[in-house]
Amino acid sequence: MAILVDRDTKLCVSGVTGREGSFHSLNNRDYGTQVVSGVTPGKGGQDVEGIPVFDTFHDAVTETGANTAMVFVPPRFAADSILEAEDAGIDLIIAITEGIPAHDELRVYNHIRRGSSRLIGPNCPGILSPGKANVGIIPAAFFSEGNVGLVSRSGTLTYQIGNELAGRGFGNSSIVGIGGDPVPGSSFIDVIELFETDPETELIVLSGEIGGDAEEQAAEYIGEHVTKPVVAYIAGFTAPPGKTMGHAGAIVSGSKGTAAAKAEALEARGVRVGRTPTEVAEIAVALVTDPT
Amino acid sequence: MAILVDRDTKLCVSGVTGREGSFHSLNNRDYGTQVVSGVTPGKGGQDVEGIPVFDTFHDAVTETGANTAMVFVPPRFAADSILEAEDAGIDLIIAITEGIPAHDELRVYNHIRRGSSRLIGPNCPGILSPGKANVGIIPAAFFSEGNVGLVSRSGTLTYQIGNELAGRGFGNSSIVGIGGDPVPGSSFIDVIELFETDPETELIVLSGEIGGDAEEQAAEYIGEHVTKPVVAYIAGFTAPPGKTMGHAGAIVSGSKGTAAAKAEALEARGVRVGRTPTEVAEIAVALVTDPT
Amino acid sequence: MDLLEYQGKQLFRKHGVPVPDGQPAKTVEEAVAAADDLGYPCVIKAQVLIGGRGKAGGIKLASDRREAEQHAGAILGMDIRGFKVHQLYVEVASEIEEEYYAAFVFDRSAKKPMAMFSTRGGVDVEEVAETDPEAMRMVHVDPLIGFQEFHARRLTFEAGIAGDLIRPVGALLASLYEAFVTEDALLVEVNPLLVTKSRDVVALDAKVTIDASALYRHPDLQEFRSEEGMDPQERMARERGLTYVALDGNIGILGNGAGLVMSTLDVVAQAGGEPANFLDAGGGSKAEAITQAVEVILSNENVAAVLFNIFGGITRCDEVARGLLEALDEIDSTVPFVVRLDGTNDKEGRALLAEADLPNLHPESTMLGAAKKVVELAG
Amino acid sequence: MDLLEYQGKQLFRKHGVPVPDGQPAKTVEEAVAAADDLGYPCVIKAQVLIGGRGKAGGIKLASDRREAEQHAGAILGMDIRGFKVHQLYVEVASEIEEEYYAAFVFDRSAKKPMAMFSTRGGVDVEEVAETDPEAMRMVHVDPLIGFQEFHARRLTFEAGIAGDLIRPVGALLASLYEAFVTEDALLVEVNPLLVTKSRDVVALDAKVTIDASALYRHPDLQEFRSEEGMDPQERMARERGLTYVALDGNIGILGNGAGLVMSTLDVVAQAGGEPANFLDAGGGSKAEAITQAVEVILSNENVAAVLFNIFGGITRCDEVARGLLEALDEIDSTVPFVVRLDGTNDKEGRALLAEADLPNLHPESTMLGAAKKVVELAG
Repeated sequence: MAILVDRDTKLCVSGVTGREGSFHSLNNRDYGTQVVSGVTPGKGGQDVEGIPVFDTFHDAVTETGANTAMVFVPPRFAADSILEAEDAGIDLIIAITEGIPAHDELRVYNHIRRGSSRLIGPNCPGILSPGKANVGIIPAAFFSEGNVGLVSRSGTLTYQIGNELAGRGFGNSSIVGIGGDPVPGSSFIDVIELFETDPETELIVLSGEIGGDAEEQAAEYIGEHVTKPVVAYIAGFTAPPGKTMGHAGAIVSGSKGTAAAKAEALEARGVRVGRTPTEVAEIAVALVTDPT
Repeated sequence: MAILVDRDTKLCVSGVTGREGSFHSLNNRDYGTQVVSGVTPGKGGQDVEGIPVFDTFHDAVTETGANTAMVFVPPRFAADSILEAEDAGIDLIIAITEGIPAHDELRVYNHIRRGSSRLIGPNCPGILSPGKANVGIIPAAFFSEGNVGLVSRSGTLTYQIGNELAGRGFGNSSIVGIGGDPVPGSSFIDVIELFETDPETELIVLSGEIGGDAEEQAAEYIGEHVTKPVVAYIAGFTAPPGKTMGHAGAIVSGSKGTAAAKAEALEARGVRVGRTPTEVAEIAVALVTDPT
Repeated sequence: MDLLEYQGKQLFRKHGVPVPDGQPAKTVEEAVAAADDLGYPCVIKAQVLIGGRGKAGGIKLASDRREAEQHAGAILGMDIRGFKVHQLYVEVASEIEEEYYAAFVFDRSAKKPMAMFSTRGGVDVEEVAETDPEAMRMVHVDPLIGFQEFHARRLTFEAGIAGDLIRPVGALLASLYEAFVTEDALLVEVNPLLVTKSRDVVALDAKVTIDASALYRHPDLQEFRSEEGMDPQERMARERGLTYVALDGNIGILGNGAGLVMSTLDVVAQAGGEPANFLDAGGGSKAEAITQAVEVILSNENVAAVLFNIFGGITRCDEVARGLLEALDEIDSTVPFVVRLDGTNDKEGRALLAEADLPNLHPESTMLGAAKKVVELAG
Repeated sequence: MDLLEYQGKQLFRKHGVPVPDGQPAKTVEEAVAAADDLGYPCVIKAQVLIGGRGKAGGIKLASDRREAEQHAGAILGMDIRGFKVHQLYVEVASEIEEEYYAAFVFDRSAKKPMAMFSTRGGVDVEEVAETDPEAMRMVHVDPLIGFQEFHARRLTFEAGIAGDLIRPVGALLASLYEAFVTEDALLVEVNPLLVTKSRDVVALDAKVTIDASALYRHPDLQEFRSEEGMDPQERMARERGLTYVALDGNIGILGNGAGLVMSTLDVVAQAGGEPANFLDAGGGSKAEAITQAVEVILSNENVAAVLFNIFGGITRCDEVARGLLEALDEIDSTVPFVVRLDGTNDKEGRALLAEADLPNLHPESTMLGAAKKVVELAG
């Protein structure tokens, strides 16, 4: 088993005819993912090396039974594409696009959240379930099947940590990049909840960074609901404090958003926090060798 | 038992200091309803014959534990008041106000429907559970406790039918006016679902009228999900066809919206339809005497 | 509240829906001046709240001033299916390449706005929808997120329009939705939606219905309120804030609440009578409103008997009785009134009527009994 | 993208948020002309993207032309907490009766906009929120239904403002929300929100942050983009579309992806080094972008060694290697480069570097190893 994407994933790619879109669609298909269709308005009827292209998601779903969408269109079109995928009844929407305006993300989030579809991203590297399916831009060659569930706000940092784990013999059940935007469609908590019930996942690794309070919220959730061991990493201990002009943000968050505060919140709930990606892997080894 | 309002109802009335609002609030309290508070912005701290008034629903809920709202404010303010009640965590919102703009109703409906609150109305007479609670403007003196659940789009027609039933010895579990507006917060189906599971209700009476397809939808639902006997009445067999300008409406509804079409849909699902309010009561008697 | 074509187009312009240039005119002189101003050829269009203007000769092409004058003269004052033409619209003539159909309407069933589009416009679209349902594309719009670009793409791609029209038609649909929402319309319909020879997209007609409940926030729309096509009783009733619909029979009907009034019509019809009107006095009517309602009913000379059917909730029966007695006092009519009062303060109301003891007042205790009685009295 | 006060107020005006009359000025002459035009007394305000202007002497009341000239001259060119004053705003002086606080901001935690209001404005509201949390009223707004009248009522009634101010403050909040959404702001903050002696309500200050990702749909806002307060490397980086933040150390850092770069800073710090910058080359960087990034890093004279830490996903390691080699070819620098390449096309990338065989190029195979190496080389 794995979470979110697996052998039953039937992927439809929005922006499949674009340069990056076609490259990664074919890459995902080469990995074994069922890439059943793509959407590019005005290019319906064409195909990308055998992947049929439709004008709308609705046509793509009707004709190819797609249940998962990957959104690869430029930011100007991405919110609309996500909404279209949802309207067409797609269960899981993975938005790779970076730079979607925040108010668009907010509307999309609040709309999707009240329906039955799930959104991962935007501004995320996608999801890899090694040996089963790869949806997105994660370089799959570095990862193999295994029992570590990895969830991360950052793309390349995910690869770094996954790589450190792989170096010590760990494989992954699934690797989920939730994206670094202020309003990710799914949070650490949403993904950790899935790992907790996934029989294949035995260890959960959370990779966070400064800003917001998603890690603090995750810490609380883990303390209350998660029985599996969790190791965390937080990037940005030495990052300079951001220049922010008004005071409203600081008052609302109630959190300093610093790496230290996040690490503290996690450790208070029994989550061990590695100070470097390498240390995360070392903790994972220790936990598996001597689970306490 | 009864549905929606009963002895546990704690009512907060929006517009409690208005002429009609105060009259009916006190009327409802005299009947035995727990009218715990009211809302009129700018009159917080006052009281209406002992009913404390607050500036906001949030204050009223915090201070008096209100779980039900009745909205009695003019149409200009009603949509906002319904949204406020929902935001304050009120479970059941009963909107009496007539003349709320349709686009406001549409937004309110689609918002409320995706949350956990229930809206009855607007443009409805409210809900009476005889012997337990009366929320709204239904003249309670005509009705007594019993086993007929009555749901109606029309206010005064509800009283007429209830009265005919009472004349033949029937009492009511609850009488629910869902209102005659194009976008009622709750449909026949929503209320019939409650009557179906209410142990006190043995017979369901549905009172519809021309326009829309709510009765046709109800007929389908009854055919599939309702085990209790249902009697219906449809007003408007001799009403002149409305003058409508465009064609879009007729194409969209797909239904003629006529009384005959509605009666036919109901009868096709085994619902007996009385041709006059008196006949409804006669059918009810026959059903109870000889339930087939 | 239905708008005339030129009023609808005024709203369209405001929201960026492209329409041909045009000017309203109330006289032949105004029409000719408008035509001169717009240039020839132009189209002279009757402005009435009813369809089928073209077939009835209410839309004419004028290729020069002489024709403009001639057509304007012929159309003004014309009767189109019962509607007299008081108003013209003079519009630049468009060269037609394609005729589409577009509309936004409330779907009461789904409780969402519905967007509609068809490439088979310029004809009776109800028939199109029946005989060729695939030709009418429809998508629901979530009112909380509004009409999105993908909605427009679905409609236009699924309808199979040419690639160069996808964007302009989509933009027109988005503007039309903005008009629909911003102006509190219950319907906006464009038939035909024109593609010109130069591949421009314009709304050649405009059918707009505004939600009367929302007029308070559109002071500019209130001046569009038209009394065209109303009979004298309907106009009187509207002035008094009553809901009145004229019917063909001889029994005046008054009740409180639309459902009860409709039911009363049905019961009277079943008893063999023919109602002369539908009149809903509304909730909480005061004596004065009832008095005015009686005036409206009796101003119809066909009325041979009147039925009052009141079940009081907000409405108090004593107020109704008081209003009725005042009206009869003022009007001095011999038309018989059958009165049934139940509900709030019914005892007081009945007592007032009994006290007045008028020869043409017939109290009844049930709706059915009252219906039978009024049919008998109306003869 | 942060706006200067006068820019924010320009947006406020557009959306109906009341602000005092005022005019921007870039020179003493312009300021005096503006003051003459607005009338005296007026206020001369330094326009800088930093708080605490008043305390720093950047806001002065001028009761006549002489004072206006004097203050404008004194403030222009002033240094306020590291920001040089290039721009003034001359504003009509307001008579202060009350000072409130109002803001809309993204609540990332709840994923909804948050409306904030306090009667304790004109002061450090972060302190207010800490010492007297009840004084800061906050409500979430569902972005799909927007800021409703009830939100405004909650904020104002709960804050306990006087009855006559409920409506004008509520209206100001509604306009402020409109500005927040329509202009794609991440923050709109008014401190103080002024109640004048004549009981008018106006925004006396404006702090607005615009979402840079949304600038494509606000061409009018792009001209507000300011490079004020940026160091030369930051300006160079922005011109090249790179994300660069200057730091105090001597180790140049380049990575792909903000998370990995932050992690690299941490690891270098743990190894005992001090980063000179944060530079995220972004996803999918081409050789040219890498070349430009190297230029930016090396333009900082403090840099004694550079660490490239690349884990390729979209980014291809061979492109990075090519870009780096080109840069070194052009710049002819002796600064040592420690390079760690992993991920997409890493073999090809490493091969290119090996082939070039430059004396100041030090390949490393792990992030930790690379960090240790660069610290060693930087001395």
